[in-house]
Amino acid sequence: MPDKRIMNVAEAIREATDTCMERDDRVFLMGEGVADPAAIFGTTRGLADKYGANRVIEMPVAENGFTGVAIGAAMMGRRPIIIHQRVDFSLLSLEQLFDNAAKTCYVTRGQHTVPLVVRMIIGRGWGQGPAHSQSLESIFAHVPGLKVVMPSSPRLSKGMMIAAIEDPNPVLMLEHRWVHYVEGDTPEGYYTVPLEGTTKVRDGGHVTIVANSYMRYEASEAAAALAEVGVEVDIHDLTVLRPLNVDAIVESVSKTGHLLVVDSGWMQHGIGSEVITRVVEQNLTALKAAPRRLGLSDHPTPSSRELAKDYYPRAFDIADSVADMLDLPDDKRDQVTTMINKARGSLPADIPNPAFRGPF
Amino acid sequence: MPDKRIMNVAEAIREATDTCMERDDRVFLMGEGVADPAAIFGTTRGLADKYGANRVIEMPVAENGFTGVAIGAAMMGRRPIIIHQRVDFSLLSLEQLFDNAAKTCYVTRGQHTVPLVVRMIIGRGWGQGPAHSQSLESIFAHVPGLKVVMPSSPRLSKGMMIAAIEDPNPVLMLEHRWVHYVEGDTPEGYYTVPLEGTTKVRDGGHVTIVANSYMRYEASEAAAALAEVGVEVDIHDLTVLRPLNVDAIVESVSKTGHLLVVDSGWMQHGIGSEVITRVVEQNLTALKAAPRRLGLSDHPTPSSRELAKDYYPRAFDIADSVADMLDLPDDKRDQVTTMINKARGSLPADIPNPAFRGPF
Amino acid sequence: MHATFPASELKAMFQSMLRIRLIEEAIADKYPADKPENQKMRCPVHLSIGQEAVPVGICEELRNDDQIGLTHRCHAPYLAKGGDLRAMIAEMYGKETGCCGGRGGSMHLYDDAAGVLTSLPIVGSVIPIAVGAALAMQQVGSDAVSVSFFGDAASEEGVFHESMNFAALKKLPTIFAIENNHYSVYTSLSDRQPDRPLEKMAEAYGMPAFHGDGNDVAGVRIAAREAIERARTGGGPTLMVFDTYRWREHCGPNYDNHIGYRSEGEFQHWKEKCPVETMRRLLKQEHGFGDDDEAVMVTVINSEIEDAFVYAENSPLPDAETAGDLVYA
Amino acid sequence: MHATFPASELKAMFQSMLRIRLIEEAIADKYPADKPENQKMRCPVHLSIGQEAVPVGICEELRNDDQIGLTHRCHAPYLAKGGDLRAMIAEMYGKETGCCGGRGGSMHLYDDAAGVLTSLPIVGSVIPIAVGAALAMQQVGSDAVSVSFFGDAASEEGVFHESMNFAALKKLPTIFAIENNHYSVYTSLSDRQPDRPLEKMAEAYGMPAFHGDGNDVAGVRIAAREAIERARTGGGPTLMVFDTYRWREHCGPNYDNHIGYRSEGEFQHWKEKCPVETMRRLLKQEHGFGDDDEAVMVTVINSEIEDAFVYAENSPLPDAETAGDLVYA
Ligand SMILES: Cc1ncc(C[n+]2csc(CCOP(=O)(O)OP(=O)(O)O)c2C)c(N)n1
Ligand SMILES: Cc1ncc(C[n+]2csc(CCOP(=O)(O)OP(=O)(O)O)c2C)c(N)n1
Ligand SMILES: [Mg+2]
Ligand SMILES: [Mg+2]
Repeated sequence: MPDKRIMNVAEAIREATDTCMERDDRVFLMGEGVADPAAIFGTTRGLADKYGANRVIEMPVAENGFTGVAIGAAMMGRRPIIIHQRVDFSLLSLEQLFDNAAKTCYVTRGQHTVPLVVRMIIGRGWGQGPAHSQSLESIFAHVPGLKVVMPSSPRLSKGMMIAAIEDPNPVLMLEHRWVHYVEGDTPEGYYTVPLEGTTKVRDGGHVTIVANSYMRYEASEAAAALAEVGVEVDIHDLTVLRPLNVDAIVESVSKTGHLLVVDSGWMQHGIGSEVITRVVEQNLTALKAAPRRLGLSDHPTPSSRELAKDYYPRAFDIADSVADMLDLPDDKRDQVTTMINKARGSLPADIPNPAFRGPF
Repeated sequence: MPDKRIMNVAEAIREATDTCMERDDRVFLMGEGVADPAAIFGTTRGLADKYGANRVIEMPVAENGFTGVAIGAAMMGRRPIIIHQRVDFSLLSLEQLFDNAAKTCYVTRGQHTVPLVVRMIIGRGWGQGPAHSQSLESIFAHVPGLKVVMPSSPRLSKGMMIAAIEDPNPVLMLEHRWVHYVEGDTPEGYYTVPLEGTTKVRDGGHVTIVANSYMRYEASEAAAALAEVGVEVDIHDLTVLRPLNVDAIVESVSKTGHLLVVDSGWMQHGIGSEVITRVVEQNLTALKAAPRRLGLSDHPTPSSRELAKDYYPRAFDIADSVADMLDLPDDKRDQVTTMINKARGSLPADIPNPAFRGPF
Repeated sequence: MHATFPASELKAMFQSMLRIRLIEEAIADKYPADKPENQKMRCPVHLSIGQEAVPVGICEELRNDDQIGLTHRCHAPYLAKGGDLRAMIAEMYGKETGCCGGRGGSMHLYDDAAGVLTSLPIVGSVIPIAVGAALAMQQVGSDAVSVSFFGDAASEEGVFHESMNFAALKKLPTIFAIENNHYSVYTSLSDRQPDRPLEKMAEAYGMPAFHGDGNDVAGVRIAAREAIERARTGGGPTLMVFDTYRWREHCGPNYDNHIGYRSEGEFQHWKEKCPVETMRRLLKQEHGFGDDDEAVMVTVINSEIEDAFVYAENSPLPDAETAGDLVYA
Repeated sequence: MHATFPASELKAMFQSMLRIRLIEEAIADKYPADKPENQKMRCPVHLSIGQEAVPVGICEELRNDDQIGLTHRCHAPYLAKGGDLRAMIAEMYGKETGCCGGRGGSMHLYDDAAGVLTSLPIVGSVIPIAVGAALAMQQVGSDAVSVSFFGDAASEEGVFHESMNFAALKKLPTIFAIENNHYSVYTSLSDRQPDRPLEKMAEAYGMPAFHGDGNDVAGVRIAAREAIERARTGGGPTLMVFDTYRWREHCGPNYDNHIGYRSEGEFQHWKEKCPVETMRRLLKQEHGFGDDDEAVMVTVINSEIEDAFVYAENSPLPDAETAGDLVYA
């Protein structure tokens, strides 16, 4: 077996971009900070030097305008990649995305396409506060004509980023800021991961958990602890929100009879409601108990670490929900909580891992 | 019994606005066309003459900017009402709405409020095409801090409009263009309808239908036809999408065991998925068959009447879904279809009623 | 007057304007019906009658590979740039043979062969799209240019300013062409913008600007030539503002001076400047263009129009089964 | 020089700038920690060190009922307008006693008593909010004014232009104050905007504009006085552009000239224009302001700072149970 190539998600995205820019000179980057020393959390590091200012274009702070510019260039056959350091900034550009990016292929019956990638980073922690921490994936996934992906590991991120760049359609890629820190084995060179379906990341027969983006890791923490008390969890990482394919989830629920969806965004009209609805539409009788969902508390993100404590679903909450569904006895619940606590160490909830340096 | 006061929804909204402007001189209107001869489909008719250009303010075509202006004025204690002739235009203003309108009360712990009303009209029919016919209610309803309402009758529209204007929170009111034509008895003078809960519009024990806005009328057409073959439908008009209260729906489903949700927007992350999920979370076992949803086909709105034919859920589709859920025999299905056809007459699907004059 | 253009060119401009006028008058004639359900063009139409000189003057200077981006009021520039008439009329009829196969309606015209990149009905939305097309041209090293045509109200949208800033910064080969017809639907310019020349907006970016008579097709063309030449040779963008007037209602086939948002007098004042009539007079007075010459021209145009409507009427509606196709490429 | 202001006023301006400087230096000192989890201010901070003259010069001319709207870089104008120091520091500590009870963090400062309407971290977002406040003032017949403070990059957002157009159209009592520190994070102005004076953007709306030295607090104040007077008396809005420089990193407490986006030389060039130092020199050379006078001033300020940090540290964190309260009024 060859050596592992360990890198984090930020590096994997960088490598994917580099790979595509090398292979296809129509690919270019644009955004605020793409060529600056911070290089979008390292994800564009070195690319400005390597490809020059014409392909790594520092943009004025004008999100609606430059999204339109990218769409226009894409319609002319270029392959732009836009980056927003926070998904929140894209709120200024939704008219362009929902109308011109999403509908051009349809309106022209495929004569014009918009091969655009929009990378958007979801902020979390460190007191970012209400306008720098939203997780708006379900809003994008509402709109036919857009593709929406949320890769969670280096391997997936690199492969899906390459697939996104090569896709003739507009692909919105949401990257959770804490996922950027996640390390893992990453294949070398060119490869793609299809922009469809879910990714199974843990196998178990008692409960099906569907989680997106960073929530996958909270779910895995919970699952590891639950396993200690004999509860085996199937975890499906919802990497592609549109086009949405829930086949593997439905199959899993047919086996487990229990479904929990853990959303990185707000719950009303979120991932949870969509996945649960599809499952009950397709196989209502498989459910042995009411399905559940977790997500952000139904209020804006508070800045203070104390207020944010219970705002995000954490391994504890996930384990609790599973315990409720399976009616686990108190001693097992306690055991699970202890396990999770041990695994996490004493790190506060607003910091992803010990390597983290604020403020971003 | 006093005489009925019959008016249509457009007139009811006008009357509500007039009532509030008379009672409270902080209330003012702003938007493109509020003071023009078309008067926003008649909904602002006469108000510019009565209250003057300082309270019925014609705006430049700059939706993001004037939404911010309204929010700023609202924070200073004024009571602005914004109007967009198409909900699509509001896409330019989502940053202001999602961040500043939705979060100010929260961030300031109630010290600042944003008593703003945003009226947005959903286009349909007459070939309006992809960018003038979106129905984006579930996107707004995703965001805590906003209230989202969709009144469907003159009585509800007037009462909810007055309640919205008096509400200290930002209230987004989506008006379906075809609902503007709906006539009904409307109370005189000042009254409010609370911005919470659903409105039951038909009573029946076999199936629960939840429909929003114009879909209520398609559902009612279907229900009338279904009644002829002995199927009794409970119809709940989802007039308030946020804060969402599904108590009456859950109760109805406990009785009927069957749930169909008819959405005026796209289905992924739409009304249907949210309502179905809440119902199964709260009372899974009540369901005798898989719940269903209807909504726009998962593509942009085509302009051509032929292509738009099957795009919108219609009474036929609703009746079909009910028939499927209840496993109705073919003869009864045929009877229902015949009934609906008879009731509708020969009007094409892109025209709301014989009084309609295009192009708007 | 206009010594720059030989008679043949003047005639070509006249022909183009007249053709657009007659086409739009034909649309206006055929648009209404006794009952809505009998109506055949069942989509909004925004006519440019009275505004023909700007698109014609500019498009006469454009090459096929130059791209134009349009708004809801797109018929005239689409035609001036060489957009297919049949495909346009068929699109209004919602037919399979329309340029969008009926999916877009009158506000989404495009024609790849003619360099009509797109038309977009959201005010201001097309402006950055055209700038993006110019960026693409610059990136591939082409000397083609892009032009966005839009109205006075579109200049109120922030995205116009964002687009100007970026185009000026990168010296992109693009032209912002404002057809200032002084109204946004029923609202006059003076109710929406402070009183100062619109072209001042270009100075905000150090961008060259031009302001001219939108009824003088030759003047438009001379100015466009200069701006296009500058764009082609790396001199960057230009803002062009042309004063003009929409004769009929904002959306639809009728006149609407009686409803009170503008006066019959104002309309008559502008109608006297009719770009088609002005050019007709010039041709007849100074270039020996006779009534019979015009009659021949009209005959040709009318038969083309007749053909397009017959084509549209006879074309099939798209198959409802295909309504969900090609949401994705 | 600056004969307009008596020594007492100059001292007041100096005191206000010095106070802001010392407060922000204290934040910068206390912000870092050995380990992130030990850090007490766990939110982004955007310091105005080097930029104090603009907010002080303007706010000295404002009344209590005048409203200011701010961005992410809000500490200095918040303080200059009289915002509560304790509530600001406590907010950075995420405490219950913060102006937002910890909900907003450093980018959401406001203080009703002082007329600090709001601070908003989305670039450009506050500009129409401040215009809306001015509309409210005009509607109620008050002669109060609003001022939006924002950076050079915010002028690239379309909403700025939409806001200027509306304010100019309605002659609203508002001032657009650009603190041009020549950077957006690490990107220089010249990479984002064409080379022309920023104040040209006002001419696009026929709006009076002023461009001045953002390190000359007295000059800022004189210009502000004129603009505010115009606004109060129905003369409408003004755009004011001030050249200045951010000494430390965009976000955070450190210097970052070494990382390559700007040069140490450029920094030194601007540092020499330090608004605090310039005023200190003037006071000492021409107004008999002694080292001991300054020492007294510093002592007072430092004890206020000390008090505010102790207050913040000793204040309780908000109760996690209340995190969901008051989403709606
Ligand atoms: C963003 C947006 N706001 C409002 C509208 C509604 N609308 C359609 S055309 C129009 C008038 C535009 O005026 P102008 O740009 O001057 O073009 P004209 O119609 O005069 O040619 C308006 C307000 C829209 N389509 N998009
Ligand atoms: C709409 C939006 N885009 C991007 C950002 C990220 N951002 C935060 S501050 C900043 C720089 C703003 O520069 P400027 O307006 O000049 O203010 P300065 O920081 O220099 O004071 C940027 C780009 C944001 N907060 N909002
Ligand atoms: Mg116009
Ligand atoms: Mg700056």
